[in-house]
Amino acid sequence: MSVHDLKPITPLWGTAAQIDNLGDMRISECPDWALASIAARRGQEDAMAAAANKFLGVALPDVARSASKDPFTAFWTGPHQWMIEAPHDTHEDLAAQVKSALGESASVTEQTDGWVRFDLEGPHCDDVLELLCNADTRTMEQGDVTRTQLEHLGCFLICRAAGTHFSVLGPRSSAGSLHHALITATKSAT
Amino acid sequence: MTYTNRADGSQINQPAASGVRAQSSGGSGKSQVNRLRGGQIDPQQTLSFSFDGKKYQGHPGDTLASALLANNVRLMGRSFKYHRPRGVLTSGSAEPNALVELRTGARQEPNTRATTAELFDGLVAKSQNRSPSLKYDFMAINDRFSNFLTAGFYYKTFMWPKAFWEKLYEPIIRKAAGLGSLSFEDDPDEYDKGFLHCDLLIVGGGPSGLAAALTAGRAGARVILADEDFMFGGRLNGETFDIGDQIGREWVAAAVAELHAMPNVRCMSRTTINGAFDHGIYSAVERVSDHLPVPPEGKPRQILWRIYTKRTLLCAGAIERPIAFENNDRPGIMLASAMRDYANRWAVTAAQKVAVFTNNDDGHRTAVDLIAKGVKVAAVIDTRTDAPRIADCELLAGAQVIDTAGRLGLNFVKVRLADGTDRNIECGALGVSGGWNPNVHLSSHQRGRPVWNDQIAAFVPGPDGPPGLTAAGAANGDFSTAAALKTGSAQAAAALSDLGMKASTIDLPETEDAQPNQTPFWYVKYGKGRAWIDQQNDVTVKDVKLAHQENYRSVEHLKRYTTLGMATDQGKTSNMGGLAIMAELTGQSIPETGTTIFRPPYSPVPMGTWGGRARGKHFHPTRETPSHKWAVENGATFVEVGNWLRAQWFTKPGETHWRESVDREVRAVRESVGVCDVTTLGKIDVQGTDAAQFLNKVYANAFAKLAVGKTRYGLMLREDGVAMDDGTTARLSEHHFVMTTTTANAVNVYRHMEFVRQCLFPDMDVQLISTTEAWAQYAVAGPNSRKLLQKIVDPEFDISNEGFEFMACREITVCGGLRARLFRISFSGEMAFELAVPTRYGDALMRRLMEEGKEFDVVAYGTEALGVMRIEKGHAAGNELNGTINALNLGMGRMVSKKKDSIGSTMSEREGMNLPDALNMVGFKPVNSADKVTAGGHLMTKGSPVDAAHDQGYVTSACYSPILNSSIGLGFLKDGANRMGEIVSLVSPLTDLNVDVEVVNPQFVDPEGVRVRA
Amino acid sequence: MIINHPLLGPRDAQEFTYLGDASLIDRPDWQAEDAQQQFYEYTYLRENPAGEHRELWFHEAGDRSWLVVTRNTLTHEISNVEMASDVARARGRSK
Amino acid sequence: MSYSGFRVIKEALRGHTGWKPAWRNPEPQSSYDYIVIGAGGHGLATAYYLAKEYGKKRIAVLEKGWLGGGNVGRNTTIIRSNYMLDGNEPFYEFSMKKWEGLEQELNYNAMVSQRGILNLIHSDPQRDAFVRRGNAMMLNGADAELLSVEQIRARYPFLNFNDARFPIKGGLAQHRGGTVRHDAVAWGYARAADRLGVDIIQNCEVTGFRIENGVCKGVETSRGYIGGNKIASCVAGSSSRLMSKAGMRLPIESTVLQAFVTEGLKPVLPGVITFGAGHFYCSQSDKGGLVFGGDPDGYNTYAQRGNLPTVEDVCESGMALIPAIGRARMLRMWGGVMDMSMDGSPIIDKTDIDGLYFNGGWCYGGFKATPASGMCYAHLLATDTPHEYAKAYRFDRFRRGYVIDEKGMGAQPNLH
Repeated sequence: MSVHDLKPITPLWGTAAQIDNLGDMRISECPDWALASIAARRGQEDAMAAAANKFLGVALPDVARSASKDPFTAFWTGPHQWMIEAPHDTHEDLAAQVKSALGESASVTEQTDGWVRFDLEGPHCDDVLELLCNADTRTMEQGDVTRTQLEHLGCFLICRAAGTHFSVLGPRSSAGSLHHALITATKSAT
Repeated sequence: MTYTNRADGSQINQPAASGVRAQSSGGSGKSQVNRLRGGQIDPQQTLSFSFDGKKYQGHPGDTLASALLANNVRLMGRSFKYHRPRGVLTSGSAEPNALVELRTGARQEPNTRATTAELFDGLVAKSQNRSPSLKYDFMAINDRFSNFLTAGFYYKTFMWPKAFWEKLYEPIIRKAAGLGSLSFEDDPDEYDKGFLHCDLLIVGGGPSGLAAALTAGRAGARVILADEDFMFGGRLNGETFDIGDQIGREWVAAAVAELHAMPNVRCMSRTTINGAFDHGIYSAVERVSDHLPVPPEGKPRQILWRIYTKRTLLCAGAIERPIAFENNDRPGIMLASAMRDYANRWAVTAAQKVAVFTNNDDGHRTAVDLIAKGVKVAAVIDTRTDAPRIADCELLAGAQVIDTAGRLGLNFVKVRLADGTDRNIECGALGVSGGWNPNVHLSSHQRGRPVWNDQIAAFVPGPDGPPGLTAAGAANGDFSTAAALKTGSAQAAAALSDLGMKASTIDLPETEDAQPNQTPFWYVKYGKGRAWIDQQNDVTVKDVKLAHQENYRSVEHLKRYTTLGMATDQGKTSNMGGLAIMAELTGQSIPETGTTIFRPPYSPVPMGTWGGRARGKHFHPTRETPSHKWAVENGATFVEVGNWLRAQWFTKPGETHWRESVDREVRAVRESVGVCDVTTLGKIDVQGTDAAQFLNKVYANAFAKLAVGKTRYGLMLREDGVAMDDGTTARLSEHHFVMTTTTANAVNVYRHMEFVRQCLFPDMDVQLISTTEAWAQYAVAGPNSRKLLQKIVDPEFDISNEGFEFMACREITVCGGLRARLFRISFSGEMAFELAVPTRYGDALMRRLMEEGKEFDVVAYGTEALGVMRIEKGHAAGNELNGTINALNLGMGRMVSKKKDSIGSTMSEREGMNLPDALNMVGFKPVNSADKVTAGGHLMTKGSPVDAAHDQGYVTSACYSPILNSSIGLGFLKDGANRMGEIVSLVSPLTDLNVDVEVVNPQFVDPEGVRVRA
Repeated sequence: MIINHPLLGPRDAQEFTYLGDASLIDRPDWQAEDAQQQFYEYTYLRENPAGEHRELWFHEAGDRSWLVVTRNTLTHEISNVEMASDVARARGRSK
Repeated sequence: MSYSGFRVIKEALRGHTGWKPAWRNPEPQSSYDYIVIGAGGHGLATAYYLAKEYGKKRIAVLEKGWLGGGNVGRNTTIIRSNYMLDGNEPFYEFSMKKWEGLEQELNYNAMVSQRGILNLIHSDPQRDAFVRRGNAMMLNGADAELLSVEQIRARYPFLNFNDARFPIKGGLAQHRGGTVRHDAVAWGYARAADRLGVDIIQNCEVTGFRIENGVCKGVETSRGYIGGNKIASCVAGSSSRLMSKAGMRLPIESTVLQAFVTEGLKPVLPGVITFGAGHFYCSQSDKGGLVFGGDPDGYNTYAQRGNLPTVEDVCESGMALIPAIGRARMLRMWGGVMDMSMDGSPIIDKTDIDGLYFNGGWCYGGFKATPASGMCYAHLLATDTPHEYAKAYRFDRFRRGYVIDEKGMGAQPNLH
C-alpha cells in the first residue's frame, strides 16, 4: 500500500464515517470499500469469467445479483459488466490487482471514489425505501442488486439481508443530497 | 413480502383520531340542533371549530359539512358566476358547492370541499368568493343581471373600445372570477412520494371492493385496497342494510379487521386513486395528516404514491345525479343519497322537515331512513305516475318540483301535481335523486370511451379502458349490495386467475338486492326560470339550449362554450344532465350525442403533493467538488453549474467587489501559479482493442495515431454536422484512453458514445465507463506551475519540459506514493497541468497545493477567472458551442477529417453550412477602451442601419481582461476571419448600448502558443 | 410506462432516455455515391407511424443498454423489446 | 349578425331568441377551388384570409371531428414573439401584430390579453443567450426588456427568492406577450370564415388523396370524394399520418405535450412566467385557474395523454419556482399531440406534388402563430409564392443545411 501522507476524507466531509441512529433504524456512511469495475473485452467473455472466478474465488453472479467470497463481493452492473468490492484497507489498489488477474480479457476501471455507500439497517428498510425508489424491495432477497433512481440520482441498491439491511451506492459528489433523502425518508416512514 | 400497515389507527375503521385536544363533554349540546341519534361519530367527544369566525361544535367522525349541518348551517358557499347562495349538494368528493378556505396563515387551503374535510379540534374555515360576507355578497348583483350573462356572452362584447379589455373589462372580470385565495406564503408542509407494487389494486373500499379484497387477500395475492374516505365501507356507511346477520357497518368492520391482519394486503384509507397511466401504473394520494391540525414533526401532509399493479379492479361505486328544475340550487337542496348519508352516518339532518324528489325507488329510501331517525318527511315527490309507496309519508306520484323558495336556504318547494295543480310544500331540505351514474372516471383516463347501458340509463366502463382494469359493483352498473359483493368477489377471482393465481370467490351473506327501478328524467320542463345543471359554474338548462341554438352542439363545443363540467368537480354531477338535454334538443340518443370522458386526476391534487420533496434547495440534488469544503473555508462564492456547485471566485480580506477577486486570480495565474478545481469536467474511461478506432468515429479529427502518453484536443460533432462537445482525450496505454467532456455535456456525450458503440458499431471491442466522480482533478496553471508540482510529484517522475512536454499525460504518484494522473493541458493559455487523484484525497491535495504553493503566492481561482482566461486565450466554451455552430464557424473546418468516416462529417458538407460569408469566431476589443463589450450584443457593419436585416453576427462571451486592461469578447461574425482589424458596431438595444469594436484574433493572449509550451 | 428489459425484466420507462426511430441504427455508408442524400434522409426523415413503432431507448438509470422497443403509438402497448446491439448486428452492423 | 354589447342587451331583453348559429353545417359540394384539411386554428385562419385578404371563393375546410378540436382546443393559450433567429422572429412578430387587432377584425372577443411574458434567468450563460434574444427581438421591431432581480421581486414577491436551488438572476420580459382564449380563436375564425362563404364541413375525415400524374386532384373523405384545385394540409399533430396517404415522409415526429390547470383561484399571476431552471411555465386564466405546462413527454405518440414522470417533473419545477402554490390543487391534466419538426421550426411550403400544400411542424409553438400561419399559408395558396415572413419555412432547408434551430438541439425532435 502507498505510504503517502495525504489524509482521506469521507464523502460527507468527515474524517470518520457518519452514523445516524433514528429509532430502530441506522444509516451508516461506509467509506471503507474499494471498487473496481470490470467489462469483458469483446470475445473474451468466457476468459474473463474464468479469470474472475479464479481471482474472486466465486463465479461472477447472474443479472441483478451479487456474489460474495471474503473479502470480495461482485455484483452485476450491465451486460458483461460487474463491479468488484473489497475492503479499502487491504485493497486500495483493487483495480490494479484485478487488472493483473484478468489481463487482456477485461477492461478494468477504478471506481472506488466514484461512489458513496450508505447502509440502511433496521426493521423498516422497506418502508423507508418505498419512499425513495421504485425498486420492489419487499421481494428482494439477500444478494439481489438493482440500479434505481433515488433522489433523482442513479444508485445501486444491494440487498444484504432481506427487509433489514440494504446498501445504497450513489454518486459521491451528491453524498449530502443522498444522505438528506435517506434521513428524511426514515423520519417520515418510522 | 409483507406490507407494513401503518398502525396509527387510520387504516382501521374507526372515526378519525382527530382530537388532539378533544374535550370529553358527552352529548351534542344545544348548539347542534340538527344532530340526530346514532351514526358513526363519537358523541362522547366534542370538537370545537369555527366557520366565518363563528364558533361551533362537532364530533370525531364529522366532516366540516356534517358538523355545519348539525349546527343548522345550510349556507356554505357562493357560486362562481352569479354568486348564488349555496349549500351542500353531496356528501363526498363530487361536491360542487360547499367549498371553503380551510385553515389559516400559510396553511390556508382554498376550495376545500367541506364534505370531505375531516373535523379536528380547532379547525378554522372561511367561506370564499364573496364580499363582504357570505350572507351579504355584493357580487350577488350578477344574479340580477343573469339574463345578460348567459353562456358565452363575453365572446360577443367587451371588444370596444379596443384598449379597454386589458385596462378595464379584464381586471374586473379577473377580480370577480376565481374561487378561493392562496395565502401567498410558502407552503410550510412537507410532502412525500413513494412507490408501491401489487398484483391487484382495488379502487374503492365499499361492498364490492371489500369483497374483492377478501377474495384476493385470502388467495394470497398482493393486494392494495384504497379508499378516498377515512372509513372503509363506501355506501354501506350511509345505508341501513343488514348483510347476513350483521348490520352493514359491522360487516365492514369485520372485513376490514380481517384484511388488516393479512400481511399481503395493504389497506389504505384516505387514499384516492386519481390517475390510470400506461402499463398498470396508477397515481394515488394518501392524505396522511389532513385530519390533524398540523402534520407531526417529520411527517408529510400527503404522499403521492405511484402504484405498479398487474391488475386493477374499479370498485369506485356510483354517483347520484340530480334533476334540474327551477331554482334547484338553494341551500338545503341536495342529492337524496347525501341526505341519507348525513342522517345515517353522521346523525345529521339539514332541516327538521324535509322532502324528497325522485324518479326512482332508491330516492324513497331517503324518506324511509329519515323517518326512522325521527325527521319529518313532508312528501316524496316522484316523477313516475306509477311510483310505489315505500316510505311512511305522503307520496306525490307523477309530480314534479317546479320551483323553490328561500333566499339563503330552502323554505318550500312548489310542486306541479299529476293533475296539473300546484302545491307548495314547506321543507328546509330536499333530497333529489335522478338515478345513478357509475363512477367510470378511471376507466376513461386513457381515452377509452364508456358505453351506454339502457337498463340503468347511464354509461358504464367500456371495453377499451386501461388494459388490466375491470370494474365491479356499482361502478360497473351493478347497483344492489348483493350484486356489488358478488361481482367484487367474482372479478377479483377472475383477475387473479388471469395472472395464473388460484382464487375462489368467497361465501357471500344475503343482503339487499333491489333492482334499479327508474324512469329516466333529466329536467323539469315547467317554468321560465333558471334550472341549474352545473351548480358551481352556473350553467343552466337555458345555457345548453342557447349553445344548441348557436350551433355549439358537439359535446366538446357545449362544454367549452358553456363551461359545463369545467368546475372543480369536473362535472361529476352535471355532465350527464347537459348531455341528456343536448341529446333531446338534437333529437339524437344520448350515446349518439356523445360521451363524456374524464381526465386525471379523479379529484384535485395539491401542487405540493405532486412536487414532493423536490423543493427549495432540494429541487435537484447538489454535486459538490472535492475542494468544496476548502473553498467554503476560504471565502468562495459558489455558482450553480448544472447540479454542481463550483467556486466562482474567492474573496480575500479587503476585497469588496467580485471583480477585484477575479482580477487578482487572473493576474496571479498569468504571473505565477493558480489552482482550479476542474473535477466537474466529464471523464469517460474508453478501453478496448478498438478504442482508438472508436474515437476516430466519435471525434471529427483523427485519434487513431495518437501516441501513448499523449493528449489531443477533440471536436465532437452531431450527425447533422453541428459541434456537440469538445475536450481532450489522453492515451494512457495502447488500449486505454481517458476522455474529458465539458461539464454541461458529460451525460449527453456518454449516452451518445454508448449509442455509437452499441447501435452503430456493435462489434467494436470498446468499453465505456463514466469516472467523473472518482477522480479529484485540479488545474495547476501559470509560469510556476511546474515548480509547484515538482514539490508534490514523486521524484521518479520527470515533469520537466523535455520529460513531459505540452500535451503529455502519464500515470504517476504524488506525495509519497499516491496514484495519480497528470496531464499537461491548458485552458488558460499558460503553462499548465491537470492533476487527478482519487477523490477522497482531493481535499488533502488542495490543502497541500496551497501550502506548498505559498512560496509562489499560489492562488485558488474560480470559474470566473477560468472564464476570463479562456476568453483571453480564445478557447470556445458552452456559450460558443450553442448547438448551431459547426467546425467551420469555430475556425476548425480543416480539423474535420475527410479521410475517414466520423459522426457528422458527411452532413457538415451541406451548402448552408459552408457559405462564403459563414460566421467565424473572432475576438472583439472596444475602440474606446472605456467601452464595454456585451455578450448577447449584435454586430452591424459600421454605418449600416441598425436592424435585423443588417445583422452581421453576435457576441457570445465577454469579460474584463485585467491583462489587457480592457473589456474583450468572443463572438461570431459573418466572414469574420477576413475582417480582422475592421471596426464594427456592437449594438445591444436591450441594454441601451452601441459601441465601436475592433475585430481581432480571438487569441488575445499568446497567439503563438509560447507560454503553454514553456 | 413499463419497458420489459430483456435482461432486467419490467422497468419504469422513467429510467430510460428516449432517442426515437430505430432506423437510426441504419447509418448510411459515407462513401456511397449519394451519401449526402442518404444521410439527409437518415438524419431528418421519419415514417412516424400511428401504430407500431420501433424505437430506441437508453437505460440511463439502469444498465446502460440501448434497447429497441416496439411500441404502438396509439395505445402505447409494447409488443417487443430487444437489445439494440443484437438488432444492429442482425441488420448487418459490425465495426 | 354582428356581436356587440348592445346586441347582448337587446337579446337579453327578448329572451335570447335572436341569436343565430355561429356557423352553418353545409353539405360538401363536389369540388372546391381550395380545400383546407383541418379545422383547427391554422386551417380556419387560412380559409378566412384566403377569402378575406385574397378574395378567393369556393373554399372548404374539412374537419374529421369538430372544429377547433385540434391543438387550438387544448393548449396553454400563450402568445409571444420572443424568438432569436432570423427565420423566426419576423414571423412571430407579424403574428403578434395580427393578434393585436384580431377581435375587432373578427367581431369575436377572443380575450387577447397582453399581460406580458417573463422568462426567468438563472445563470450567466443563460443571461447572455437571453440578451442576444432580446436584442434580436428589438432589432426586428418587437418589444423586450431585461429585468433585474429587484424588478422581478417587486412584481412577483412570492417566487422563490429565499432558498432556491437555482436562484433567479434576472429575466427577459415581453410586455406585449400574453394569453388568448384559445377556443374563441377557433370559433372567431370559423364564424368569420363562414360569413365569407367558406364551407366548414365537420365530421368529414380525409381518407386519401387522388393524385394523377404527380398532380393532386382532390381528396377522398368519409363523406365521399371532393375535388379541389389546391389542397392544403393543415393538421399539425397528424401531419405524418395524413401526408403518408400522399406517399410523403416528413421531417417530423409526433410527441405529446401535457398541460395542466388548477382549481380557480383569486388573482395570483398577472402575466405569463417561465422557469429557466426547470420545465415549468404558467399563467392564470381569466376564470382563475393556473394554466401550466413543461416539456413534452418525449416519446413518439398519437395518444392525447401523457404519463406521470412528466407530470411530476413539471409540478416539481412549479413548486421550486413558486412554493406558495403548494396548496393550490391541480384540477385536470391533458395532452396534445405535437408535430415536432427536426429543427423545432415549422414548415409552410408546397410539396413535390402539384396542387398539394403543407403547413405543419409547429412543435408546441403553433397557437401563437395562428394568425400569421393563416396569412402566410393563404398567401402561398393564393399566389404560389412564399409569404415574405415565411420564406425560411421550406422543406428543403434540411437537405441544404439551412435549419432554423432556436434551441440548438439538432435533429432530435423531442428536444425542441
